Amino acid sequence: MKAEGVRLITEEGLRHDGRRPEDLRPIKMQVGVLSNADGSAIVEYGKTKVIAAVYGPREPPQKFMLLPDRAVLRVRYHMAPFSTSDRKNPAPSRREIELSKVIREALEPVLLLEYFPRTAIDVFIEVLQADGGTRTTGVTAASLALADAGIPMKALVAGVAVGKVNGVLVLDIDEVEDSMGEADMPVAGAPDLGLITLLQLNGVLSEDEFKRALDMAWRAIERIVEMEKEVLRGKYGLAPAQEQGGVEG
Amino acid sequence: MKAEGVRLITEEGLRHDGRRPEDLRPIKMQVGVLSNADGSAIVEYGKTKVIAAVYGPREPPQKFMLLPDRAVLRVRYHMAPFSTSDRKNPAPSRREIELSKVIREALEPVLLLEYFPRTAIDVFIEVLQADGGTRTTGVTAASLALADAGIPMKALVAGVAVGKVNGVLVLDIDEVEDSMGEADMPVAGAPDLGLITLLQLNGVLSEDEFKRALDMAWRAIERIVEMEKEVLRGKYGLAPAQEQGGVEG
Amino acid sequence: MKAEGVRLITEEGLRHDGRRPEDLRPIKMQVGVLSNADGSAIVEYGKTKVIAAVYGPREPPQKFMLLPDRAVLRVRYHMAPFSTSDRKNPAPSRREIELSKVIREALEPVLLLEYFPRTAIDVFIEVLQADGGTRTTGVTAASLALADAGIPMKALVAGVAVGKVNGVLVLDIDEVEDSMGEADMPVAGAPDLGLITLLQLNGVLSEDEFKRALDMAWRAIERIVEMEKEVLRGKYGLAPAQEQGGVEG
Amino acid sequence: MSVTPFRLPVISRLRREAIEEVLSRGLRIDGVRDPFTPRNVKVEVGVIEKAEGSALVKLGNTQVMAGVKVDVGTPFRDTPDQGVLTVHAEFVPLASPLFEPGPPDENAIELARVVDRSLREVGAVDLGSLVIRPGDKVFVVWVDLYILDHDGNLFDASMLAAMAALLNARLPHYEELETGEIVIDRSRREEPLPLRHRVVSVTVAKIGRYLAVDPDFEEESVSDARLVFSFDETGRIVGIQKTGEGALSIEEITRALEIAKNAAPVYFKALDEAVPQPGA
Amino acid sequence: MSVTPFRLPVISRLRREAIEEVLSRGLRIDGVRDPFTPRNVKVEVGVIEKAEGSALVKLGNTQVMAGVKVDVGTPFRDTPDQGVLTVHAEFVPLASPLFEPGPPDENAIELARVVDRSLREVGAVDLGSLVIRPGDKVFVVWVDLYILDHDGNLFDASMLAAMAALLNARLPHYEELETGEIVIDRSRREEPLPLRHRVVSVTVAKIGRYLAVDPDFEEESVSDARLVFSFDETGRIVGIQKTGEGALSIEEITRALEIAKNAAPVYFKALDEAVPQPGA
Amino acid sequence: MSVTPFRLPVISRLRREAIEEVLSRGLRIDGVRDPFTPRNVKVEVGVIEKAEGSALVKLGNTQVMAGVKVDVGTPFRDTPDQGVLTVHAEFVPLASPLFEPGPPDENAIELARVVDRSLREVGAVDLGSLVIRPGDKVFVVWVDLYILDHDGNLFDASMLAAMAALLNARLPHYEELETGEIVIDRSRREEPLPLRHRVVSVTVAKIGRYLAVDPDFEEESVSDARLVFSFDETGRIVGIQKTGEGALSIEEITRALEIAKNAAPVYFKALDEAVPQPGA
Repeated sequence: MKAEGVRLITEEGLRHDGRRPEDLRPIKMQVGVLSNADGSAIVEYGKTKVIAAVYGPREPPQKFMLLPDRAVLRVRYHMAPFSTSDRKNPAPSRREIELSKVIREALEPVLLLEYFPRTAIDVFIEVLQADGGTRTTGVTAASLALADAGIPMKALVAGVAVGKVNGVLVLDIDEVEDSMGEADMPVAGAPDLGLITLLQLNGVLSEDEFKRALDMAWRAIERIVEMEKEVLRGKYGLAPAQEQGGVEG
Repeated sequence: MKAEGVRLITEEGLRHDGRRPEDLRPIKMQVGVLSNADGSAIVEYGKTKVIAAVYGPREPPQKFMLLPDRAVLRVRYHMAPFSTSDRKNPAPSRREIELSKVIREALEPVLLLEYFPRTAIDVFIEVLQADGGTRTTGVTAASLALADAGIPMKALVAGVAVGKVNGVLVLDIDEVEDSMGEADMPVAGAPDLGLITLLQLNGVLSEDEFKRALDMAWRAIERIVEMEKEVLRGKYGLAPAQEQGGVEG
Repeated sequence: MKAEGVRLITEEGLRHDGRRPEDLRPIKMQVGVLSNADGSAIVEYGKTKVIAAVYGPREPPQKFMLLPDRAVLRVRYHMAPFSTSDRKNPAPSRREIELSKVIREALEPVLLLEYFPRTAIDVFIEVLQADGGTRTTGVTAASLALADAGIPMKALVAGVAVGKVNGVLVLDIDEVEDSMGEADMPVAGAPDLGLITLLQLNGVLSEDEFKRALDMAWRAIERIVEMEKEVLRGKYGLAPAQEQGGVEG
Repeated sequence: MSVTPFRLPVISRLRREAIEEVLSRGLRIDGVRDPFTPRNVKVEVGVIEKAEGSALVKLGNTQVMAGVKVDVGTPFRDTPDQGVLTVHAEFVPLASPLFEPGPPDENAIELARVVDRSLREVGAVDLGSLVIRPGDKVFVVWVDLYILDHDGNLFDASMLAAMAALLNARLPHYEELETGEIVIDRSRREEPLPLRHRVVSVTVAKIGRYLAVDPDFEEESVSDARLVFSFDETGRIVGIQKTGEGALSIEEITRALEIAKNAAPVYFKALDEAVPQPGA
Repeated sequence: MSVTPFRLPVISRLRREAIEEVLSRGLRIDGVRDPFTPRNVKVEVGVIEKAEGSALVKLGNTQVMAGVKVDVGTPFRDTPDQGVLTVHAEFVPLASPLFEPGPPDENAIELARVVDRSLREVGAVDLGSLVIRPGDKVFVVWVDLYILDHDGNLFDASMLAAMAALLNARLPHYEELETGEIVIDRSRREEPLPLRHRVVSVTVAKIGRYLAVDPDFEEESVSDARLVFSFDETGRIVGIQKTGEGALSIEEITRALEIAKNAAPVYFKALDEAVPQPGA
Repeated sequence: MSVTPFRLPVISRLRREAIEEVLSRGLRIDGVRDPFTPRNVKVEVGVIEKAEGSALVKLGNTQVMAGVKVDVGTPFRDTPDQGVLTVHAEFVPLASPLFEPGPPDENAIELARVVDRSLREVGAVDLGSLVIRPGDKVFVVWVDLYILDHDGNLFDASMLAAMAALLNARLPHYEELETGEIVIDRSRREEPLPLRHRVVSVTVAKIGRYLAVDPDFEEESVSDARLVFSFDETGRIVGIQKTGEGALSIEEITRALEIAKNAAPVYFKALDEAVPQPGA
């Protein structure tokens, strides 16, 4: 249940940080940022900053979890203790356990896991700074890191959250909007496949609002996947998205 | 050390719930109550309500614990968080760990485990409501669930606790009598084998009291095992014991 | 950071327990004190009392940790709950985990682990009473227990701590000196090999002080290893070191 | 760390084809249902007298028990004027050969959190009226979900059990001692727990090209993904969770929502029968 | 979850036959004892100066150390006018090749709980006199059992060690600061811990058709079951635990009680020698 | 329990010979360095705005991030007039194929404790000035080390990151409510965290007969042992840790200290460039 008394949308229809409802925050992406990992990426949505690394296909220490006909995907979403206002205890919280599952299930549909039976592909996502949208930023970072690691994928995925603030649907909500708003709907998808791979709703929406929010998320995901492609084209250099920074992102 | 000032036996020699010292609480038994388990039973001694399920013989996930010449018996006694007055933390307590062992050792003597080498037989006991005598009710439920699962047994077992309240030995004590009384002696046995399989004493008894209490328990166990047999005869229907309910037990 | 206001050295240059700076506490050693262990020893430095047991070479329960070309050494340093002023929680603390590693690395250099591939040699160290210098007393006890178990060793090791108290370097500090002093430097070594196998500094020393402290420790280690040899010569009887007790130790 | 779970063995491929085949004819593998109808559902409340509220839900062969315990505790620092609601789920090993003893795994945690959010976001429990002394003492409400028999669709059964147990719950009597300590007397049950909404969840599974409400265990095992929609009594969506390794198109999501919306009254009816609406 | 433990290998069947054969002749496998006599027992107190009380017990080759630590803490809510007694046992891996490092397993927990109940139920420690400020500050007494060498019958050795360490214990000096805080000074030991009873446990093993007191490790390993009887100094039974996978007839239980009762004075004597009865 | 770690396979013996061979010629395996020179080091502060202080250190390919969080809490009972400093290290699995998810292992714990002691023993953080209400409320300073990329010598990189993050940290604004509660407002950062010393650690590896500063991952893997020396800005030794399975002679230790002392200015310089000395 969210507080509903706070004004987060100005009379001009702008948000507390000056964005219009349908604006993304400035997005930065960089791949190949780590030397040990087979693939890696760091992605920022505004102040939210997430790093992802991929190892594999490889043999995991516990072989009992391997599958005979495909690779297992292992995903860990984890927050650095210093990423939040109050220090986050480094032991995995129930929230992190749920989000690790939700993100794994957002990535599985685009991976060709059947190419690598009896191996594991590991995706490690660390939230370095949390300012709303960490799981969706994490999906985007994981998508880039998987591509950077050369894992065969049917399509790239990206994520973004739509919120409802003071009755208005707004794209890519930050922490203030999330904590004060009426709804937070994280979505991830693969535009090239026409598929939604992650969908959650925390909050209350009418059926009509839900459909509009889903549409809003989908169009943003299309744009973010385009940015991913640009960055991968200019691999290991700074991507145009990052140089431009800004509202366009 | 129990409080000794409270009167729990009336001048007429009746207990706080109207029972005579040698009376059981109303006992209900039902088998085959779950669809997934290989065998199951729900047993009530008054307000104490325990469900038991049996799986196996089967291959457990950790094979290192298997034995070459017999099945291993795995027993878990566990209390539901809502079964007690104050919410029970669902993590296994030291008490639950001890009782799991004690109940396992109460069941082993009647099972023909050597028929199933290199397998596990699992008995899961969940206390749904705790009003005294949960471990002994659990033994009775487990006995029924094992029979329901078709596990070969030398004999049925049943359990009951004898207490000492205001200096009087009383059968099948409930929670009030347990917490206020001077002694609680849980007993389980297999009358058809003439064997006691569980025996504990929490409290203080003279040698003579102990012998009388043991005798009292034994005669009650004989009656409860008869009820078990009745219920199994009318498998999957309501047993006469349940229909009668009541003091007769 | 240590309190520096307390006088722990008298005007005559003596310590709070009457020792001179270069004196050890009375040292007692006894081997073969346990019946189950393959080797065992109990060692006392003043009031600090440590027992060590050795099992192996043997097959550990978890085979994945074995090495094809040598034995693995497994070391646990652990404190009894009653060994300290305030009761020590029996779960391994971060300190105990670090010291287990440091002691393992103090023993590895003298063991001929390559003689026993695919086995484990286990050293269990229990601090029964802690009055300063428990890790170094533990190294000495482990050295004796390893010898008692007949594990082939290149040399015996022994440990001792040097402290700085009121600006003075003092040998074999006890708990009071450790908690009030400016530095605590535990050292272990194998004189017959001319090698230091454990070295830590908690506190502040100048370069010159460090070198003098290291020299002080080395000479004491030589003496303690001699005591070990004496005890082993008189195996299972009381060693001269123990009979003499006292300051010389 | 979340790991791809073990999939059912080859036999289930044949079974999957059978399940899809009957779905293609608008039927279900149980030979009874159509894709839009939940299984028989039965809600019973007050099954555990010692709990402040309790319920047992049978949805086909799936059985979930819920117990509500009420304690006195301190509020969270950022909500000093609200009581505390906690939902916890145990997948006890008697419910399924797939469950092993141990702390809740990712599936149990996801289930509890989805139920928790569906109750919390719409304010189903009026936490504001559970304050005893603002900023200091409030009622703490535990909802414990106990899965007793797992034949699929734990989400819908658990949400129903949680809601029914909450509707069944009464606050215990409490007294404030002179020392300021709050003492509760569980033998005296007073006001019902203050609730503002009734919430149900409806799960729709995607199996190949087909959608089907309230999947049983077999259907769930071969499904690509499931969408869990939570609704309040006015039809608002108060929670969504996509779960499972597959993906859905926007068009499939819209259709699933339609199916869920149409099936919700079945659950509301079972709830209302067990705990009649006040004034009904 | 409790799991059937690994049984000793085939060789022990021969050994078992040997053990039973000597028992049939009224002897023990050690060539020294009869079935009714415990092994040599030695109790030493004050072995750990830093503990408020301590003892080392040797029962044959079995060695158990016990330490008593006393803290100041808060009473349990349901016993505001009583101190707190906690018994904890560690099966440290140096004691046996069967012990692995880790938290206490079911055997260590059972041992600690049996010792705890035998002390608690008869009121061996006078908890009522351990109150500093009723409902607020009481003495908390920790009894830590440390198994150093396991050659069978840990119950009797541990009970003796716990009792001896409690008899050896003295309460630390404490002062109440102006702030109300209680500060203890362990360097000043004052009153002995207030005790009302001396308790010992006597274990009788059933091996085939025979009963034998104080089994050593080998006897224990081949035994069907064991009965642990706890007695106070007046001969009352203050605790019983049947342990092990076998069963006993009522007649065997009665005989075991007789054997235990007759062996108890051996332990009481060892205890009294180490800590003489006041006035003795 | 500490267990001999898995050693790198046979291939590393050849590699070890190569590494020793270049060391014998006064060179390093990277073809760039000599034995006495650390890798390129870069210190960046303020990388995490939400933390009260933060730093990212790159030492060759090794990357360590440190974040400082400041809370209000209670002091330890034996130091009522001091704030609390806690150092914690996570070896997150993205940093190395050798790291698995889970609680800190012995290596992470050793690292955190060595950094902690090197800061604590010399009083690098002025804990005495972090008291809000003596004996009751103090600032609690968390230093969290996050290993992002492990190419050897985590000690030096972590110490640098911790020190830089502390130098970057500012205390949050706090207010005392009428109730006595202390409320902090992280959006208002005020005084810098009070520091009294700058500390760096310098690690010297023993590889066969050779010593080399700042080993990379390969060098570390084939090393016999490492010595970590911590220094303050005046050159005093404020901490030492020998780590690794090998041993050193006193002469080697003395030489290693010399090498470390001479390399320390490289790290101090990197630190001073990122966070200039006040008045510099």
